[in-house]
Amino acid sequence: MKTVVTGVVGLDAHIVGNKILQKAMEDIGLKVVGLGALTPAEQFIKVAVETNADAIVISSLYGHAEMDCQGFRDKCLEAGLKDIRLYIGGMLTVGDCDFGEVERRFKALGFDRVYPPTVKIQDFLNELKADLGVD
Amino acid sequence: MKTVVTGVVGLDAHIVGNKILQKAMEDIGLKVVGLGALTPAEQFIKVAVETNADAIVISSLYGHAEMDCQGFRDKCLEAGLKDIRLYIGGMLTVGDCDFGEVERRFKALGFDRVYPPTVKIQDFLNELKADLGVD
Amino acid sequence: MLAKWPTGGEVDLDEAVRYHKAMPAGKNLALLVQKARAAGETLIYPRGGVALLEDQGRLMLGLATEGTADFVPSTTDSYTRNESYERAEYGIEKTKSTGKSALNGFPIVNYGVGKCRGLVEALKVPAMVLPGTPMVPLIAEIGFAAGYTGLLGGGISDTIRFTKELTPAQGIRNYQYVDRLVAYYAEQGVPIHREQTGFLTGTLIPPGIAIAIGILDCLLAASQGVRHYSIGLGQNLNIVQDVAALRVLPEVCREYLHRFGYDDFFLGIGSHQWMGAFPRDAAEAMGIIGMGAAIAVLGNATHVCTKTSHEALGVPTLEANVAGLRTTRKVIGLMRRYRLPEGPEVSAEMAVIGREVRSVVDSVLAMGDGDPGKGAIRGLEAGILDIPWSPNVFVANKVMPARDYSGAIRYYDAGNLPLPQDIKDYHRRKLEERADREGRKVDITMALDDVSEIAKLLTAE
Amino acid sequence: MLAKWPTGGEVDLDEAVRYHKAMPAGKNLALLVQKARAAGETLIYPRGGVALLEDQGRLMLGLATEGTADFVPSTTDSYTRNESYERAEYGIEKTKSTGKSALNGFPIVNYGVGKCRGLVEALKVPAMVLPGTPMVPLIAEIGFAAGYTGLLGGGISDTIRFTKELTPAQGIRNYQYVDRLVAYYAEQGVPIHREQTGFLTGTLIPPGIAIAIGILDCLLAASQGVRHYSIGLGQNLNIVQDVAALRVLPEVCREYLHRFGYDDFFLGIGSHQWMGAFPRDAAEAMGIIGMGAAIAVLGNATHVCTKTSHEALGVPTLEANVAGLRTTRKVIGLMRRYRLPEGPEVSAEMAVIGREVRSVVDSVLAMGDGDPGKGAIRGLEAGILDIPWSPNVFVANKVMPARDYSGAIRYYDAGNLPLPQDIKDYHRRKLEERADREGRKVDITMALDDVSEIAKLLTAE
Ligand code: B12
Ligand code: B12
Repeated sequence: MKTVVTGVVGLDAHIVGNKILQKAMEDIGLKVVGLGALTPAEQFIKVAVETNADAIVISSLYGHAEMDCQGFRDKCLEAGLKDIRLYIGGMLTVGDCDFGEVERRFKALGFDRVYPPTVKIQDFLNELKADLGVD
Repeated sequence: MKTVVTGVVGLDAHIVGNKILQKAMEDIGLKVVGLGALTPAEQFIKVAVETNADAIVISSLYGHAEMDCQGFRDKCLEAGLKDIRLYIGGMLTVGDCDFGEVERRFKALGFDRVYPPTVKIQDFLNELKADLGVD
Repeated sequence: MLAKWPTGGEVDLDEAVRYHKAMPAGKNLALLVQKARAAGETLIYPRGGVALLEDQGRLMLGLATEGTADFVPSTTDSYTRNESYERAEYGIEKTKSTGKSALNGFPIVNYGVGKCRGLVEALKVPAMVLPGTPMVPLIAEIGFAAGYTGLLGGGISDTIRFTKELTPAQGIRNYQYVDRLVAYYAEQGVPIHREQTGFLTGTLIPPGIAIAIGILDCLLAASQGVRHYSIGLGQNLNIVQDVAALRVLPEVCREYLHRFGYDDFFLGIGSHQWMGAFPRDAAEAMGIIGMGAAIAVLGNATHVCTKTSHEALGVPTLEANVAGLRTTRKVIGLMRRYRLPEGPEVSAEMAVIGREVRSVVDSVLAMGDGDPGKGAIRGLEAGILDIPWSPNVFVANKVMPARDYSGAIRYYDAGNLPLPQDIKDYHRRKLEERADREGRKVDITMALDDVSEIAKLLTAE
Repeated sequence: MLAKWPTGGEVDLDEAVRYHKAMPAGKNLALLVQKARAAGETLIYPRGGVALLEDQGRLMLGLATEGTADFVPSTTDSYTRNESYERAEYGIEKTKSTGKSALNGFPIVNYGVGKCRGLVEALKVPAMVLPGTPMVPLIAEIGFAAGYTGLLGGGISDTIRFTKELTPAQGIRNYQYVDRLVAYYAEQGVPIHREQTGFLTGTLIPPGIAIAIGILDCLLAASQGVRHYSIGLGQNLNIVQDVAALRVLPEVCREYLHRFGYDDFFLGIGSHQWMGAFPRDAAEAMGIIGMGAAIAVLGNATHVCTKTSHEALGVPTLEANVAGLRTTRKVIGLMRRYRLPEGPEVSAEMAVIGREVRSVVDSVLAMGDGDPGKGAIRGLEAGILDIPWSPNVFVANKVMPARDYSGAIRYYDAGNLPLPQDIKDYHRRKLEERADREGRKVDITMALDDVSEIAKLLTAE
């Protein structure tokens, strides 16, 4: 059984979408560790190490994601998370931005996949399953 | 007492604004001959000749003014109206257009002054009075 | 009639009936409207017409898909409305050469049956002709033959709101032609939706007048065999009065239909978003549109005709029209079929409007020896039937409305309308109450200011 | 408190009082709100905050002039809300270097009293602080000293809707600080408008819960000496229920104020346009906004907080914010102070909400031995005080709402709320009625689907 750590990063209180996402991931048989809202970036990494997680799935709605996730992949590597897959989605900037540009910036921070708020949950789940090798 | 012929040109039924204009012109002491809505361009000229008018004040709202007023100044001249002053105002094109462009086109048809629908009636009256030499 | 322009020759009535019968039932407007009324739904449709055929196709399709319109319009241009088909042709050419629409609507006659069928066939929803004129027979013949299943207009109403020198008698005759045509289609098994234009000149029309004329137009259509008809009232943007009007309308209309023996009759209620002058600011316009959607639902209208944020700027773009539709549909959805509860205010207003309507209609019928057509013609002559801001020389044009303090429309001048004295006094009192509160007098400036009140921007331009 | 960031040192309370006294009376929000309530007017204000001082100045001025807002906001950013002033400073720098706002609000603490006075002085209307956090004392000190005359927030409500690990006890203490400060200003002759955030997590909050928490926050403020207070409810976009809630609120709140001996108390009613997820389409969003304006007037709210067509896209531009305001004001104008008549539907809903509120508040007070603060803390622990979608670990988070067929909010799960059994049954029946009509079951998907229902586009994206 694959393990996923999820939550809302930084000082972001927007919990609704992430809770729905968490339920959807549980429904396809993943073990999901939900950290809730207002979760520091470091906390995701700490728990991922503890649970030997396969993926970290981050939500951010309030617009500060980029500042909150500075050097996220590097910190994962430092913590010894070599193969962990990183996902982030939601409203990742303050104000509306061209999504291509947003994706580029978060990939530069080390995320494997970046999603706009309009993504269909099913599409995300399909990609997640494929990436983790579950069906 | 100066005489003004006014009405709505062409096949245009929008009478409200022109009626209000008519009343405003009467209130400043002009003799106003009101032809109402749906008045052919030729009719303005005919009545202006008959009443020895000093000005023709045309409204058009429905967007067809340019087609309705083809050669208006020429027709005035043909009818012997040499010094008549010509005014037109309202929504002179179909859809919203740059007013500078609209003004240019109607001046080319021989109108002395061209007004957008947002004109303050008082501003028009002031210019009309100045043009006709009344106070 | 069909000889007025070459495309008239394309009309073959029997073939047209067969054509309609082969159309999917979902594209018949009469059936759609009946279903909606039964289900308590509120349908939406916009106005819309442009000079070129391809553009009109894109417009109609876009209004249906992006705009989510339940049915889509073809509003004719002002030349077509006045049978100036040569000038319409010139407008088409001019549009082609300049690339900018030179016509304020769609010249349906110039394109004719064949080309217009293409427009209707491209749709999944019904299409309706909005002629906006009493010179309507050729437009109707072509429109119906092309697969349109609805037509907006009335013999009395369109003559007095659109024309200058046409006699009401002629206007009525023209619509009798259309209504007989509709009855013929219906007899052949093709129901067609007729809607009447009770919004008239769109400028502060007192509901009593609008409904009275609506009922007379309705009786005229019924006498030609029409059995499916809607009356369309303009919104004055006063919840109590607008809702009261939408409620009185079917009550009183049914009374007269019954009196004339038309009991098996489908009556729909159209509500037209504010038809008077709009503010130029898009956000303010959207407020009027949203409010209009709510009023239609509160008053249980069958369908609502939408406006756009471009209203004060000129013929709207497709995008603006789509936005007006989507705002309207969103609000209708949020209203979830909620109707205004009938409190004392609505009841009182309904009583006033009902008595006005009956006074006018009864007087008109009496004048016409029981015949609504004759009565309307004589009534207009006598001014007992009258509307504000008519361009028509056969209309007395003495009635002048103004708003009271609550925003309801009152008679500043009731002209020769045969209203009961206590009702005239009531209107007067309401205007005086407003004058008191505003520290002004009841005079003509009040009535004239009100024409532009809704259009006045929140901030100076 | 003032030592948490250097700008705290700028606050000099006596000087601040003198500063307020020298301000024009028209810029005092408490006075403005009282006048509006007395006159039956509905005031409007938006949210709004950006990273840079000059931009914030432009924003506030534009909202007041172009937007016609009656008063203007300074919404803080999420770092300021969490006392991360260094990160806010970094956000300011980042904004300066990239030219794109890196903060989701205005870092009021980082700018401090002097600079913020410049913002307030440039206005002709009052300004209000929207801290959006229970870590509020420093924000309040600086805001009031800078000339702001209003502050939005509550000790219970902001702790449970915004924070994760803060105890309700600490959140309440923080707001007691603010409320004492407000009382101090008032004693010195400077009235300050306090508004509470009853809209909570903005996501289908049942009105009974919102009002109960509003009343508890209000009693807490009153006990600190506050005598001018508004409770702000979120709209759920159901006319009957929203209006019923806006009407029950002052009735029941006054009962409790009276019981505690606070009879000389100004109580305002705030109405917040839909706080949940918005559709991305601007036209649909405008429909929600227009409807929200109407609801506020129908329910006699004192002021309404507006949303924008950018809600689903990100922090709105000035233009979008202006549009939301203008649509709202236009509709308020068109409503002409019309209140929904009190039919049986509204009365029934009021009775239900009223009983819910009294059950919850009475149980909480009983648990706190009569003390609303103690009661709230113990009540949250026991789950007899609970809200949906709270991020806070001290909240039971068992309550889960869903809509009934009419769109009213019902309890899918009432958790441990101490509601009378017949009321729980009533809610359940209403959900089952919906399930029947929709041919589905009452299950968690119903509740979860409803979270996004209003945001769902009319046409697939
Ligand atoms: C009311 C109205 C109607 C009423 C008219 C009633 C009547 N008897 O007058 C009805 C419902 C019948 C109607 C019909 C139509 N209308 Co119409 N109508 C309007 C509306 C909503 C308000 C016009 C009005 O009365 N304004 C109030 C008065 C006080 O203002 P005004 O007319 O602008 O006049 C002022 C100024 O323009 C200026 N002014 C006017 N003339 C002059 C002249 C001079 C010299 C000066 C200085 C100033 C000046 O001063 C006036 C007083 O302040 C406008 C849109 C709007 N503005 O919101 C559309 C509008 C004018 N109509 C339009 C159209 C296309 C039509 C129709 C073809 C079809 C339709 N839309 O369904 C038919 C046309 C019928 C025909 N044959 O003409 C279009 C015109 C399109 C364009 N120009 O691009 C408009 C703009 C709507 C739109 N956006 O599509 N309409
Ligand atoms: C509800 C709401 C709130 C509630 C939150 C309640 C709660 N406990 O969650 C309250 C009222 C408390 C709130 C507060 C604030 N909010 Co807020 N809020 C919203 C709102 C209206 C809806 C969010 C929501 O619940 N949507 C419903 C859920 C189901 O959708 P979702 O969150 O988008 O999640 C879905 C997708 O994004 C996606 N997704 C999310 N994460 C991930 C991750 C992955 C990997 C994938 C694949 C997909 C994915 O899937 C989810 C499920 O479908 C949005 C605007 C909007 N969208 O309409 C603003 C919004 C998010 N808020 C905003 C802001 C700024 C704030 C505040 C700072 C202040 C304010 N506006 O007053 C505070 C912040 C508090 C804090 N410290 O974080 C901004 C963010 C600005 C930006 N990014 O540019 C928004 C966009 C509003 C706006 N236009 O200004 N808010």
